Amino acid sequence: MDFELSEEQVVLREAVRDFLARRWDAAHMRRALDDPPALIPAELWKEMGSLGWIGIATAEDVGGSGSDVLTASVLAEESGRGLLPATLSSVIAAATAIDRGGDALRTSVLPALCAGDHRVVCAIEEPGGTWGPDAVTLEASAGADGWVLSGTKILVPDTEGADLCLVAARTPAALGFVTVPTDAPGVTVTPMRRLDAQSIAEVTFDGVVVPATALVGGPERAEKTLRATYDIWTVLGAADLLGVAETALEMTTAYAKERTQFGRPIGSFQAVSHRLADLLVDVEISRSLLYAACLALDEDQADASALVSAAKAFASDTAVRATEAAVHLHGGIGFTWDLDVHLYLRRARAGAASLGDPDFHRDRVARALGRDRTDQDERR
Amino acid sequence: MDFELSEEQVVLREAVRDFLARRWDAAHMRRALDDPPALIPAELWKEMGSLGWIGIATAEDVGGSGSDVLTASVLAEESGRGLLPATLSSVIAAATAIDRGGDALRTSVLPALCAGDHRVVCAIEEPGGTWGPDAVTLEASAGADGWVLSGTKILVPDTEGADLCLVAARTPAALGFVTVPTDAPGVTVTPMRRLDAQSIAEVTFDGVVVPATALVGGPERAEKTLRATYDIWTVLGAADLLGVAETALEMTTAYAKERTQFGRPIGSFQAVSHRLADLLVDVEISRSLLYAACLALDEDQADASALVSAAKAFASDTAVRATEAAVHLHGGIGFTWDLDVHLYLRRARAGAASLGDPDFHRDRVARALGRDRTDQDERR
Amino acid sequence: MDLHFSPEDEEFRARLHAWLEEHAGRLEDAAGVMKGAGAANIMDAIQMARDWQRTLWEAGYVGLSWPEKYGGQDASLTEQVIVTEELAAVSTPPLINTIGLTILGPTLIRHGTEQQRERFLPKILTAEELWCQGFSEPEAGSDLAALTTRAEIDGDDFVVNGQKVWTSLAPIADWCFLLVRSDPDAPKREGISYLLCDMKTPGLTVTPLRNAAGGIHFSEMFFRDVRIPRANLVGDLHGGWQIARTTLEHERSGLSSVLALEQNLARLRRTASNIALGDGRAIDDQAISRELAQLWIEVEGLRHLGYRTLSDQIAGRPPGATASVGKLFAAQLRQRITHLALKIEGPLAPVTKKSPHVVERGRWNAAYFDALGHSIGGGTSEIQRNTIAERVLGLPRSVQD
Amino acid sequence: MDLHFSPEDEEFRARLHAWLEEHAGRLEDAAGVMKGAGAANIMDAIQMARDWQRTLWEAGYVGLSWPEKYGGQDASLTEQVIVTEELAAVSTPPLINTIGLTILGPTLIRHGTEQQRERFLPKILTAEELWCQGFSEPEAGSDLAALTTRAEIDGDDFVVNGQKVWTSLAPIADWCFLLVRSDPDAPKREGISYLLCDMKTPGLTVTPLRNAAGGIHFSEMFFRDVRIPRANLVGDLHGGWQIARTTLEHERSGLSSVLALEQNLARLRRTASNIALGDGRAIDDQAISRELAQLWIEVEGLRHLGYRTLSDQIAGRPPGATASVGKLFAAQLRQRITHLALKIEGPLAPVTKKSPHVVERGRWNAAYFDALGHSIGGGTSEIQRNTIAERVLGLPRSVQD
Repeated sequence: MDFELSEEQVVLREAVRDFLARRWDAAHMRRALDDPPALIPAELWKEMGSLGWIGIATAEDVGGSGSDVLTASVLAEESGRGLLPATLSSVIAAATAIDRGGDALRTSVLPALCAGDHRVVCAIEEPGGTWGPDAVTLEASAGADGWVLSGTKILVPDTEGADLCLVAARTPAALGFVTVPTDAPGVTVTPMRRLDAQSIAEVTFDGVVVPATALVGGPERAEKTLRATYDIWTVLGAADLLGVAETALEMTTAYAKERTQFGRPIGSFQAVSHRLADLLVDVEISRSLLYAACLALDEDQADASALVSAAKAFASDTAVRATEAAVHLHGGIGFTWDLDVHLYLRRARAGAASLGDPDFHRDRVARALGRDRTDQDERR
Repeated sequence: MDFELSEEQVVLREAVRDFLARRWDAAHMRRALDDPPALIPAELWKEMGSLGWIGIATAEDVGGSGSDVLTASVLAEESGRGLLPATLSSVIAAATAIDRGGDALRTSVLPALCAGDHRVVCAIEEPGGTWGPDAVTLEASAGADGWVLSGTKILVPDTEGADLCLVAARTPAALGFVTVPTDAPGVTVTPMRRLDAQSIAEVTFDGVVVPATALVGGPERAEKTLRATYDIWTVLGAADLLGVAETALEMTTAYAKERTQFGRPIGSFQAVSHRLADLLVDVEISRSLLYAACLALDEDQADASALVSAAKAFASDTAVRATEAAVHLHGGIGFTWDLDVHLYLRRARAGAASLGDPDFHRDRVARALGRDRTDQDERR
Repeated sequence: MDLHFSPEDEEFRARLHAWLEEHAGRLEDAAGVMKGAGAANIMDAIQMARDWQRTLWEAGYVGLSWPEKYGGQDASLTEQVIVTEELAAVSTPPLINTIGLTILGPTLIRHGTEQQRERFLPKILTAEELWCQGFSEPEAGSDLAALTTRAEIDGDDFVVNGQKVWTSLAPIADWCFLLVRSDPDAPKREGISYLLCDMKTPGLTVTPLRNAAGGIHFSEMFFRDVRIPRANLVGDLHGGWQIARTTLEHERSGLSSVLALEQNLARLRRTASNIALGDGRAIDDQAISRELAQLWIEVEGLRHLGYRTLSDQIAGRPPGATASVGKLFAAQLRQRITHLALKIEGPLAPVTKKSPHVVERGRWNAAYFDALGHSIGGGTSEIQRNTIAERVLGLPRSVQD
Repeated sequence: MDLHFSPEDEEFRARLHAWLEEHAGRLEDAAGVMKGAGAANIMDAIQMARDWQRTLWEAGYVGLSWPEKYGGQDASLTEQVIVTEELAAVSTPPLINTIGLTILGPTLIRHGTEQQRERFLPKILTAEELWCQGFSEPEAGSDLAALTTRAEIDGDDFVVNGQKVWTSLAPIADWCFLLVRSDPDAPKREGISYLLCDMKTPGLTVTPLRNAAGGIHFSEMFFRDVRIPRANLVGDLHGGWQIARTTLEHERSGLSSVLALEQNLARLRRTASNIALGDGRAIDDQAISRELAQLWIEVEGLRHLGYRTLSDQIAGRPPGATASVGKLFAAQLRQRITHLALKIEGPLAPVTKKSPHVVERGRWNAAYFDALGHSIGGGTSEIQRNTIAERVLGLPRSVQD
């Protein structure tokens, strides 16, 4: 029994933190709030590829590092801490989809993807006011030369550098990802922008023709692959938010020790210190849930999806509370453009409402608990 | 424009507070937690009758004081403060039902009722997991000698001294109160007990025969009378809870000034003082909503029911928060039997879940807001 | 107890209502200007805003509580309330000289010399002179009395050195009222003076600050040997703290903020009815519908609290707990409305205003940042809880100094 | 990272499981006894509870972390966890001598003399001697170090005078461990000693206190010239504060409280599925179903926090923030579960257990009072927030003394 990061994972965390501190500046995000959106430069991307980060959770035979979701979460958490665009998380998730799908794409796409020479993007969400695979309505209908896709995806991250799009669709064979080259005829990309300067887009598909072999995982494994990928992406989103929350708490704690009002450091007032103590509790619970969810995914446990939802719901609430407290407890200065505090607030708010907001995930947990109960009743 | 109590109402409040301080001891409620339930003695009841309190909101021609719901709320609030059983509120409400019903009962029942010689009780709630007139299922079916009532009422307060019961029923003519003598054949009273030692009962009706004239207000005014009475009773419940909340806040504030820990009065710690400040805010908002609701009832405004729900929802939450804080901030001593703090907590908890809990009333407000919106849409 | 207005008051309201209908066009221009749209350049916009305030004043709807001799209306409290309500009902923009109207004006009426009143008050009303406030400093936020901007007397002048921050309107203001430390040796609340400074005085420079929402609302002001004539001292030398405190405490019934909250909430209900969330519309989500109901309850609570404050004022009773309570409650309510708004927007909450699919052009994200700023500016919620604990509940001070 | 137990551990679990099945009858008796039912009189009940603890000890499932020479098991941490989990899974009652087992035992193992260990430890394990704790005093609640019970040295004895309060089990305990002020002139944390007192010593009287829920759980203890031999001093003279503090800080992984919370929550889900509320069953109310989900999330969070604490202990790493965090979070969670329970009961929440229509014989009202008491006893949540702020976050002290 050992429920903490391994030594290797701790070393990786330090390495990532150092690397990002040297190679990525939060000020990029501030500038990007004006225009254009924040992107990871190609050379940085390539470097992360050579460090083995992009294929962290992808098998070694196709260029990945062969590690697990828990290790990937270390990268996501540090991306949150360092305000690196979350492209890394989304590509890590996309790579696992192709890896698990296990078809010809594995060998054709993954080596270049893991090396950082090539990017893949997942297009899942639609304009229906909710999230995730269950809400996918985009249909691939049978056509003369394969399948024909029509419909709209939104909130698609980082289309800029991507040449391949994994589109969640209801095909004649199964619900699953269909691969579509981003330059295929009928694909239109319209930029959107996130509150925290990250790049997102609307992608529309107007009679886009793909072969039936484009279904990732084939009819049998397509849906499972899509759902597993969404879970992995979601848990990386939770890790990102944990990094945001913990950093906000650290910044605010440091400020509370040093800022003096009424002749005392403000951290000696219980209105401040108790709020920070409560946030520490939330951060520690978030971390515990994150580990639980990653482990459940890595061990393919039956309750993995419920734990993923638990981790995401709790981390979202924690990040919003922590960053709002950070703005508030920094006082006027916390509300200025030049301090990084609002960048964390923006990322927390944006992340909390991406990949399912807390109520979405609580409802998912409620359904899972309901199924458990029904199962038990039936077994009696 | 004057939105505070009149001088007369302020004088009445002082008089009631003095009277209860002399004539009613909170210790009665503590003893009653063991057995038997707390009842207002007949002589005290009679005295309140002669002071004009029982018929406070009843017309003068039948022995009432001819005052209004707002003035009645002063009595209810002081009952909460003084931990007097809430019988007074329920009988005040019942008296307004008969007064507004305007039939023969007015002259036959009200003079003795207002004088305190006679008690009437309202039986509205049923075992269906919700509250109020809309949930009434008890049916009065047409029989040879009038109507025949069968069904179960629960949470009926203070049946002990009552000779007449106003039973909310769906009659062939209308939804409304039907008067039933408590000793009529087929009526069975089974005692229940409230958390705060107040007397309640289950009353079952098994083929109880009543004449069609027993419908209070007759077919035209029966439903309106029932609903108005429930609103009045509910707003008096809110006033009672406000009295409880304010008293708990005062007790705790006094304790926080005097109790010393770590060399300082505990009221100088923000963990204590800010919690008390927030409670003061809640108490003041509760009071404002109470006045708004009473005035709306007294002026028969269209939004009266929504404001009644607003007052009850907010006062319930406030009373629970205030009394839980009182227990907590008194520390160990607040959790002892001999201190009155838990008596207020019990009354708050019991009152908050009577006459509709906060969610019930929020849903009622939501429906009222929905109707407004629909009305507006239709007018366009 | 009654909430009715007298027939005279209702007549006053009818006249105002008619006037506003007549000026509806001007009104929309002004509203556009305050939102930074519709005017060719910023100086035009400011001029339009000044003109709008002047027009409103000429019609008799600015400075209602002020004495007639300084251009005010000597109006009754109920008339003030009616003006507030009617202006809010047609969503007029805030008046450009609000700081002068609500803070400096009442201060001068109470503590100014006759000469100061005659000199400054009329031009506040007409917006001929715009005012800004120099109270906060980088090291003196919640602990305002810790301010260190120094003023030394040199002949007939104060010579001021130091820095102020979080100043609204500084780049366009004509005058500034500020607090300075005039006696560094006195206990901290007893060595402060209250001065009026012409913004064109040499040595005074203004640097705009960008806020977290990206807008420019505040500035820093730097004073380097700025000379202010002694005639511009308000009240007693070293007596500025008491003056500033009474102004800050000069709480109003808060009814105008209620009206803004009510309009926001009504708009949010419409948003919730129109937007998809989960399995249906947002408003079909039971938790959201209940929270909307709860917010309506709280807005009603705040409104009726305001009526109680106003009743005390009308009756000349000492203000009870209600005034300080309203301010704290309103700040929280404002935040909760925007929190719920973001929840209602669901997946679209993170989308900014230039994107396809954005909800109502990003209004709720803007409102969210605004509300966050509000609980800091003008006294944090923590300071307000301290105030209630000490002054209303009579608890011992948690902040010793 | 893995949460699996070794094959040896799983074998240990299987043996325990079999043992528990075999003793299921005894178990139910004991559970009934702890709830005050099924035994003819209270003394019989206590004897049954003592017997149950002894039986469990004889089987090797009490005192797992204690050295074998004093009757303990010298077991591994994972074995301790397994025992906790399995006992919770079959809902065994808490052991009657829990205070002795969890507080005094570890203290004596660490700070006692060899003679004290040999004399006292075995009889704690077998429940031959029941222990109670005399720490709190009426004027020293959260500020425990302010205690005033005096101990003066007279020959070979301490002579103790004063009053203790909130003592569990005092009427039936054989021994008491207590803190006394042995040096009134020293700074308040440096003049305290830690003593062991036979409850039959002349001058010691016990008065039961009734709590807000109506039960008798606590007592007051009065000391009038109570003589305690010097041999019963634990640790150094005047060194009692440090000893008590390290014991209070000797946090466990908290996994046993998780199991209790989990069972409570599962039961509440069943209640919600069966009870009518509003238009359907309580669980059909979206807000209630979401809150049940949220509570499940938080119980899972607490459980996995416990695994992290345990992992640190197993690996011999210094305990991180997790231990103090778990205690605060668990107290809040316990209250929130009972709050939700009362909401789910709806109109029946105020009905007491002797009434028709009462839900599950009033279990949730009892749990509600229990949970309220929990956030006071053993250090209020405020004190725990102070501790986290100071010791984990390193913030300056808010409480000066």
